[in-house]
Amino acid sequence: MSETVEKPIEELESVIIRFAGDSGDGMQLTGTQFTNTTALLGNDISTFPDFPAEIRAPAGTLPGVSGFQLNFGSRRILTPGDSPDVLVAMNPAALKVNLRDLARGGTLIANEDAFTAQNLKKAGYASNPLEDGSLNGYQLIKVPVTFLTMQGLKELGLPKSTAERCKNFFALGLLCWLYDRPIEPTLRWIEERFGKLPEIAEANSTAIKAGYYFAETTELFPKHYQVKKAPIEPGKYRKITGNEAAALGFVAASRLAKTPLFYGSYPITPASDILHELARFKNYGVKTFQAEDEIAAVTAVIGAAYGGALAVTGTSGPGVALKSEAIGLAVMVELPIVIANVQRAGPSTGMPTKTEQADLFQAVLGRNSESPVAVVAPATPADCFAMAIEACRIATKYMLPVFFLSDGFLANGAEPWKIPALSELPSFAIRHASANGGETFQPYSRDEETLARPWALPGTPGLEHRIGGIEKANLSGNVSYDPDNHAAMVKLRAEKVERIANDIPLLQVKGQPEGDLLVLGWGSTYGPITAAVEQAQHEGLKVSSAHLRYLSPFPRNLGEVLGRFDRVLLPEMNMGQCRMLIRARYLKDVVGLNKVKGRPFMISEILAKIHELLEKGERA
Amino acid sequence: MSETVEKPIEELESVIIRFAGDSGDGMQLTGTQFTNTTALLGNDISTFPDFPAEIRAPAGTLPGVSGFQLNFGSRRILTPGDSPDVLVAMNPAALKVNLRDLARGGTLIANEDAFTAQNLKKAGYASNPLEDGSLNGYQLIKVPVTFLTMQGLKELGLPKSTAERCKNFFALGLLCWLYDRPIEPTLRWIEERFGKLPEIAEANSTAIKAGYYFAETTELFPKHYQVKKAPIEPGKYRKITGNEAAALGFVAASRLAKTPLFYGSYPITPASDILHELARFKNYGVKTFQAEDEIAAVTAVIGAAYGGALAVTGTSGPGVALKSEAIGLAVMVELPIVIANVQRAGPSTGMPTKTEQADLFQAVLGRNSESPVAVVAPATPADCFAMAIEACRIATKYMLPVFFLSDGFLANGAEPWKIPALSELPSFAIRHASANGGETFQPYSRDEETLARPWALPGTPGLEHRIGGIEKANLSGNVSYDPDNHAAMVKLRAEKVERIANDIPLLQVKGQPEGDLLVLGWGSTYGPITAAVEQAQHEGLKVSSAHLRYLSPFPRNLGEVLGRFDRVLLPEMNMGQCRMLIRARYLKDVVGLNKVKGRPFMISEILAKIHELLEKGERA
Amino acid sequence: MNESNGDKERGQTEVLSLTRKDFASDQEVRWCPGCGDYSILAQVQKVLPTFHLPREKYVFISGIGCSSRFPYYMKTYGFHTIHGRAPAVASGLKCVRPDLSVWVITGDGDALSIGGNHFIHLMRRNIDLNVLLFNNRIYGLTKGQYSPTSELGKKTKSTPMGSLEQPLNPVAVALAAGATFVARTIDTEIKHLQQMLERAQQHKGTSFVEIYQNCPVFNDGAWESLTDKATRSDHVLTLEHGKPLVFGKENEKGIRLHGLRPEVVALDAVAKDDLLSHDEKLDDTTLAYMLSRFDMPQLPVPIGVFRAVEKPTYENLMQRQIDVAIETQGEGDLEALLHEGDTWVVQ
Amino acid sequence: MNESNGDKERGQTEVLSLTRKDFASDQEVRWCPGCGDYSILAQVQKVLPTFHLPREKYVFISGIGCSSRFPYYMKTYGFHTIHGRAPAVASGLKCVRPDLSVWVITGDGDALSIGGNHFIHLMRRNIDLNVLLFNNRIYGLTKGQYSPTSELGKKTKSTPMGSLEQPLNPVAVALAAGATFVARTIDTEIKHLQQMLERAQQHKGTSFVEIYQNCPVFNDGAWESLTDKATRSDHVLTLEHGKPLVFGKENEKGIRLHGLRPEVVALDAVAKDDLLSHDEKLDDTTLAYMLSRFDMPQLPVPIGVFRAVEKPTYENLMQRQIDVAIETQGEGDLEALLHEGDTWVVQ
Ligand SMILES: Cc1ncc(C[n+]2csc(CCOP(=O)(O)OP(=O)(O)O)c2C)c(N)n1
Ligand SMILES: Cc1ncc(C[n+]2csc(CCOP(=O)(O)OP(=O)(O)O)c2C)c(N)n1
Ligand code: SF4
Ligand code: SF4
Ligand SMILES: [Mg+2]
Ligand SMILES: [Mg+2]
Repeated sequence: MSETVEKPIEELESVIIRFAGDSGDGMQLTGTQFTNTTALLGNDISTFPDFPAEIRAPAGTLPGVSGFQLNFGSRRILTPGDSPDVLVAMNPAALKVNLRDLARGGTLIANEDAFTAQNLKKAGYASNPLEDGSLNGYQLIKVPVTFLTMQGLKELGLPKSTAERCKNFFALGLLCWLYDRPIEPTLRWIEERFGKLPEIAEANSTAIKAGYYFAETTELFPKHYQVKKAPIEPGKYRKITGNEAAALGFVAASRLAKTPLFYGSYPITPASDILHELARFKNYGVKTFQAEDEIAAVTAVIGAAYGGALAVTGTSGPGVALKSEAIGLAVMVELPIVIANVQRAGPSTGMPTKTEQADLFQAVLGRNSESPVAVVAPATPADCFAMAIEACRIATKYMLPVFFLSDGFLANGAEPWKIPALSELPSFAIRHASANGGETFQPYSRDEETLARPWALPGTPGLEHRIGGIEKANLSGNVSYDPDNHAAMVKLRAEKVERIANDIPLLQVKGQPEGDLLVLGWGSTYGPITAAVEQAQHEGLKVSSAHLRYLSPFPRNLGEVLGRFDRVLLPEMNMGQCRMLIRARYLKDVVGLNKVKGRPFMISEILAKIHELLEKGERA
Repeated sequence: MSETVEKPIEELESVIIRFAGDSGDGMQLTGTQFTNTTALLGNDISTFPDFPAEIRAPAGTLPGVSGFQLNFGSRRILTPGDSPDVLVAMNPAALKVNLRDLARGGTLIANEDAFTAQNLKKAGYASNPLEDGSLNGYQLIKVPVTFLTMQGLKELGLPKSTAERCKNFFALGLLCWLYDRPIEPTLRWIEERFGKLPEIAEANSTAIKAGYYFAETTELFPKHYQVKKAPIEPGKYRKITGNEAAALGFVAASRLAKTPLFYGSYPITPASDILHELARFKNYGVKTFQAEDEIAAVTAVIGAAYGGALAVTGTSGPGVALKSEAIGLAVMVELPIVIANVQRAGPSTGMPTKTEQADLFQAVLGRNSESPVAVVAPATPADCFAMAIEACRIATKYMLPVFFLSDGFLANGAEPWKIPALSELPSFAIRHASANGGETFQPYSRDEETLARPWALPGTPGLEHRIGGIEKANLSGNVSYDPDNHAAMVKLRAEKVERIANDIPLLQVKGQPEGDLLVLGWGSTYGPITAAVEQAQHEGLKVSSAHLRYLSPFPRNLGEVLGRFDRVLLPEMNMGQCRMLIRARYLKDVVGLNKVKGRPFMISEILAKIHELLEKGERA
Repeated sequence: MNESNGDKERGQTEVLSLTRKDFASDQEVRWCPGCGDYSILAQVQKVLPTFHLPREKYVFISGIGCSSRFPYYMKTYGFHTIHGRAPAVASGLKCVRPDLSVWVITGDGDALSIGGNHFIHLMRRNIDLNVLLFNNRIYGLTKGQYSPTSELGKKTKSTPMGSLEQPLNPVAVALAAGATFVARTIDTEIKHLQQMLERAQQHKGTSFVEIYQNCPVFNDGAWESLTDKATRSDHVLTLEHGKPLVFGKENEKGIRLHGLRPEVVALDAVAKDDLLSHDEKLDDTTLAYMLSRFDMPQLPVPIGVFRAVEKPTYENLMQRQIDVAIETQGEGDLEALLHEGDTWVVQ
Repeated sequence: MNESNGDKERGQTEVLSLTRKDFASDQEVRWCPGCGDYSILAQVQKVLPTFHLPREKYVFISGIGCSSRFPYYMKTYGFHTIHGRAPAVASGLKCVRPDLSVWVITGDGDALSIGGNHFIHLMRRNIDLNVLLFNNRIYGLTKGQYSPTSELGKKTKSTPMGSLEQPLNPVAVALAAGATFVARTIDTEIKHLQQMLERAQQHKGTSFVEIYQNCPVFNDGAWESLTDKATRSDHVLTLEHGKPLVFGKENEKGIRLHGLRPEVVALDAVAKDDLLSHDEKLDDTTLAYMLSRFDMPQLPVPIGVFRAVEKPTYENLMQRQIDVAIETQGEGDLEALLHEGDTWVVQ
């Protein structure tokens, strides 16, 4: 592809690019294609899209800006990156919204054609930032993207609007050259995707090529960059988002358990995509049920669990609130259900498209009376696969509701996923009770190890029994108002959850097993915490990290691990919910680092706190 | 009334009587009448009814048993009593259910006519306990109540079933003589109540007299007892249950605030009586709204608050679960609502007629995201009046949702209430925003002291504004997805709750201000804790008590008080919910005493724990 | 709540010979004396054996209310869920277990107050469930507040000066929501009640049966004019498919349509052919809807089947999509699924 | 979201002279280009000034959905609540503030899916609210799942092989639940939409207006056959009180009743007197219900007022009980209340 004189190429360890434009500009597509190409090159990657709240806010306005950030490198990449090295701004609004994140001195590639008086006004600019010197601190590269795209497509004789809509491919081509990525994968993709619309296919192919060649030729880009393969574990990979991984995990669990999956849900951002994904898997026997509301979703799921299905419901925080009463019923009747909560920023409707991890209290404690459940939380997008399976395994083994706490950051973020061999997946057999020659069936008898009651399915001869939300007599399951029975049952239900601790991995410490400071995390903070701690360790600080993927019960050794460190820092995207649970239980003065901005932690934020704590205390 | 030779009379300091019979036997009425008479005599009292779960379980069966316990004395009475001194059992089922509570050596008055073969069988007795010697440990007094009642009424020529139904009045007469209570108040009551049914009135009057004279005459009762007036604070008193007091409190708050009361509710045990009470107060301008479900109840209440009403919703635990999402909305739009939760035993449907205080987590933490609210909890039935007013005062002053956490024990329990003078009631003026000459109205501007936003009512010219569940920009109230604004608002909402601590009483310690052991309580455990600690102090132990009526925020001095004691014991009718909140916040190793039996604590249970702790530790 | 399971191995003959007693659980029935629920329980226990299904195939699912205690008394599978949600629980069950005969037991408060949303959506989904609504026009279990079917002006504990709302008509709402089978009967009409239960079981799709039920404790006599021997035949109109609408002690009265306005006519004055005839099989629900609105004193109250039309059931459509997907895409293979989409190999 | 309040002291004359612009807030409207919601917003802003009510008397209350963003664009009081609950929030408000003109803005998902229960109960309560349901037969805000009004077999993200449920007919459900005012109109029928808004405002009691609304992004053309110039007049039947049902480009077609079965007839073959006439004032809802079921291709789709009957409103009945209680028992006195019942004095 490089027929002209080669420009010099410089090697980089990692790059963070953010594509930003109007929602109509196709930035998600550009970002995704760039990511796919990058993945195929063997870089490690992490991505995060930033959707606007409106479906289609008026073109050119600030609320209409859509962004996509990608971090890729020849070393391990743990987050989508703190601040972009390169910002591609397709219009003034995109610049306005995103500039504050761009690293000082970073590269800004702007589509200068879009900086019209009207667009500047819509974005609230008094003067044109491309001209007024306000961007002096950055490496500004103005490209007339629209004009060049139209030029490139002139010969195709397309309507103006169609041609113009290809400008994202032009930009993609440009970036491909700049970071030395081949455009062939995208050309192939265009072929597949638009095969039936040859005009569009040709327009897009032409546009990406035009961008590529333009970059190669123009003096605007005196050199380009190379990011070598990352030392990734060998294997077959695919890129996966948290919601995709969760959906796959539930299907996998269903197959592993040889039990059909029933997914009952009411659409809600950012959980709806799990429903959409699962609705595609009908040939896997998956039944999806779009209920009239969240209450119907969770109660239908309870009915399905009663009938013997692997029963999962998915929603976000406000939906969980509505499901609380029914989850209490599942606790009482001891049926296995999984509640996937893709957390978003709240309270109330809050900021639906933004991330947060503030529904931990709701999961652990948000029901009437003593109503214990299990809670797991994936650490990365790909980990949603493993933890979805775990949630199903625990629910069916212990006969209780299990929360799967993902969040908007994991749900929409993507990373490479090493596709596991089927043999690596946990196996879990499901046993259903069957009649046992003459003996009286006791629906509330218990497994000695797990304390689970038998999962006895309607339709099984001889096991006819009644369950319900009124307190049950142990063993017989009859309605009971007996005071001692109630006390015993309350304790049994709690003990059942506690026993799970024997069945989950111990908490692993990364770094020294003891020391000045442990940075503890849970859920989607894994990436930034790990990166920050690795950096601090690199600086020679005596700091370790550990990550909770099980929140109820906690891993058995949590107390002991906490005891081995002088101080414990717990960064959370909430006001200290996990911290409070830990303080109450272990009476350890855990320090919080709390961020509630609808955005994930930056590595630098955590690193700064580590520095602060270790300066105040002793320095390694 | 005493024409015959006076039998000897013995003085007692206090007596605990339990009336028990079939739900059809009128035991609640008997208990209530005895209580009223006792109150008029100037004794201190405390009562607690124990309803069956069924509306009318089949006559004579165990689930059909209805009980009413009364503790009265010439000293301060803090609870309905641990174990009855006297059990009145109107049938075998009543005996079976209640005998285990009767104090060893206690008096058992049994209606021997009801101990028929059929009734014995229904209650599961193989032989007649009145005959088989199994009751030897008690002072058994067999009275043919049914026969004697019929005898007494013979001359009235009533149908058999009508006559028989008067037997509770016979029993009441009997007890009146035994404890030297006049029957005149009851005769007056019968007159009023059955004035329009002279036959029934005469039958009941005749029966109570028959019982009284029988007791006076028969040799079954060689002596009777006297319980002198208690040294009660002078004033005018009435007997009141927690639900009655709560209803009165809400009406009083409405009057004090000069703001009409709107009560939206969906019936649920044991909260429905608040709705029933309030529905009677239409001439106080009270509007009650029986909604189609709990969600409609709370959202209608939010609408009413928006319109400027004093807006209260009432329910029990499962209903609160359903209201969680909407309470989050009230948090976000910062409108004042009160959520009265009359807690019952759970989880799920649980044991609806039984008490528990296990919804504290749900109140404080049971919503999606960071959603802080205020929580108050009355300590006694009469305290429901004061705390209902407090809930309204705090909600309207700070513009936020306030939980009022009562429970089944308080709701149905009764005690004498010294009727306050109007001048003793807290005054609280409500201010509504009004237009302010040309200035832009800021619906999210804040009061400097309370951080409350203005309560601006629709209909006010010039204040037109929009609110909603999406995150609000501070000051303007516009929709905002700004990260820093969100963080600021999350903190503001939390800070608003914290500021309430400046506006509520400090925690008072009863007993030494510091020492070996503090017994801390909240809600309805007040009676048994106070009684147990007084007893322990009497025994010379260095133990004090303190009671939390504010759970969110905690009183400002809580940490400091905790610090003054070596150990802190926190008895709760749950598995340690308040304890966890305190441990997390103050890192104090608070010890729990947890009872989840659907029943209040006995004084002895708490006393035993005090002994245990002080024996293990140092003894005063 | 336990059963011995000695009957595990029973064959078809035994199934055929089940009796009413085989459907009674060991739990003591705990409704108030005289409660209409007893009769409904008895009729259900009587008709089930006639369906020749083994006991384990039945599931009774209820919400909360006096009526909702029903499952405890049936020696079948039973699930006493939470208030208002039985239709949704049953829907989930039936979606995954089309082999079971699933019955929803609910009250007027349970189905139409807190459960109103699930009720209308169940009707339009047409899942093959049998829904029995015990309508006593009151909240029994919570001791007597007015319900959505209580008459306007009803005085109860929560409405001492009378309620303020027009009652909901369960049959009309079910029809408007698209129910394929709708019937009404009365607790005391033993034979008719049995017939309606049979019809409900025969119907494939959601079968909704409203049962007028007396609550002697909190709303005694709510349906008295329909059950009292003296007035019954003048007040009750029994619907029969294809038959003209006649009623009265000697079937001496009939219903004629005047435009869209129904009127009572004396049969001696009018030919039978001029009477309105019932047709439960109409796709258009106008007639059924009109009948559902008949009320005293102008018109007699209809009981019987208002509508019975066959439509595909939700659970069958659901299964059909799965079958088609498997036919066209092949039975899903987990390995293939995991490797779906763009992949790359790192050596 | 702020208003200057300079207009606090304005008098009646000023009220009379409000214009459309006075009802537009300073917030940028953020629906997709071409969304039918724009037209509805415009018509509301146009008709409000004609009611001669000052701006502060209006409250717009919505749930969640694209349509529910409506209140932000109105320079009146507004409350964007939570999904499905606007009817209940509005009910609470109207109970305590009968002086306000309260409008509920909702979508097909908001009103009929999650909010279905509040919807039917609002209809039977007859609280004086105006409910505008923007029916685009899709979930817009959550990006295109099928809704309760979507046609059977609808392919969406959540139903790639087609949805399995019969759609709900909002007008039929409202009628069955007892609504006193029910109308239907179309986003593009500007004049008709305005008329319906006026009628809704005039009606005392719950006014329900279903508005067919196009969502060009996720369900474009859902109502095309009713809005397309070429087909419109053959597919839309405009209801007018007291007038026979006629339609067609030259009003050349009418509806005649055959027993209970409506049929389309050519007007040249049939006398106008033989046609079915519309009557929105009937207490019996059978006619209105029948009309609500008219659908293509057999019958034209009616727009206009299906029903408009006066009944006491809930909030008035509520207030009347309070007035009566005060009349008979005297205005409540807190002192007396506290001292109610048995009391005793301790010296
Ligand atoms: C969430 C919730 N809210 C309220 C209740 C209280 N509750 C139980 S049954 C019932 C109404 C019962 O009425 P209905 O359905 O007519 O049944 P009936 O008792 O008359 O048979 C109510 C309000 C509850 N159990 N759960
Ligand atoms: C409790 C809850 N569940 C789900 C959602 C997600 N949600 C928001 S709007 C909506 C449906 C919108 O459809 P509709 O009411 O038809 O409005 P439209 O967007 O089409 O105008 C859903 C499912 C939510 N906000 N809250
Ligand atoms: S309260 Fe009424 S409905 Fe309930 S069991 Fe008693 S009689 Fe039956
Ligand atoms: S998604 Fe549809 S309904 Fe929503 S704003 Fe866009 S066009 Fe309108
Ligand atoms: Mg009922
Ligand atoms: Mg819609």
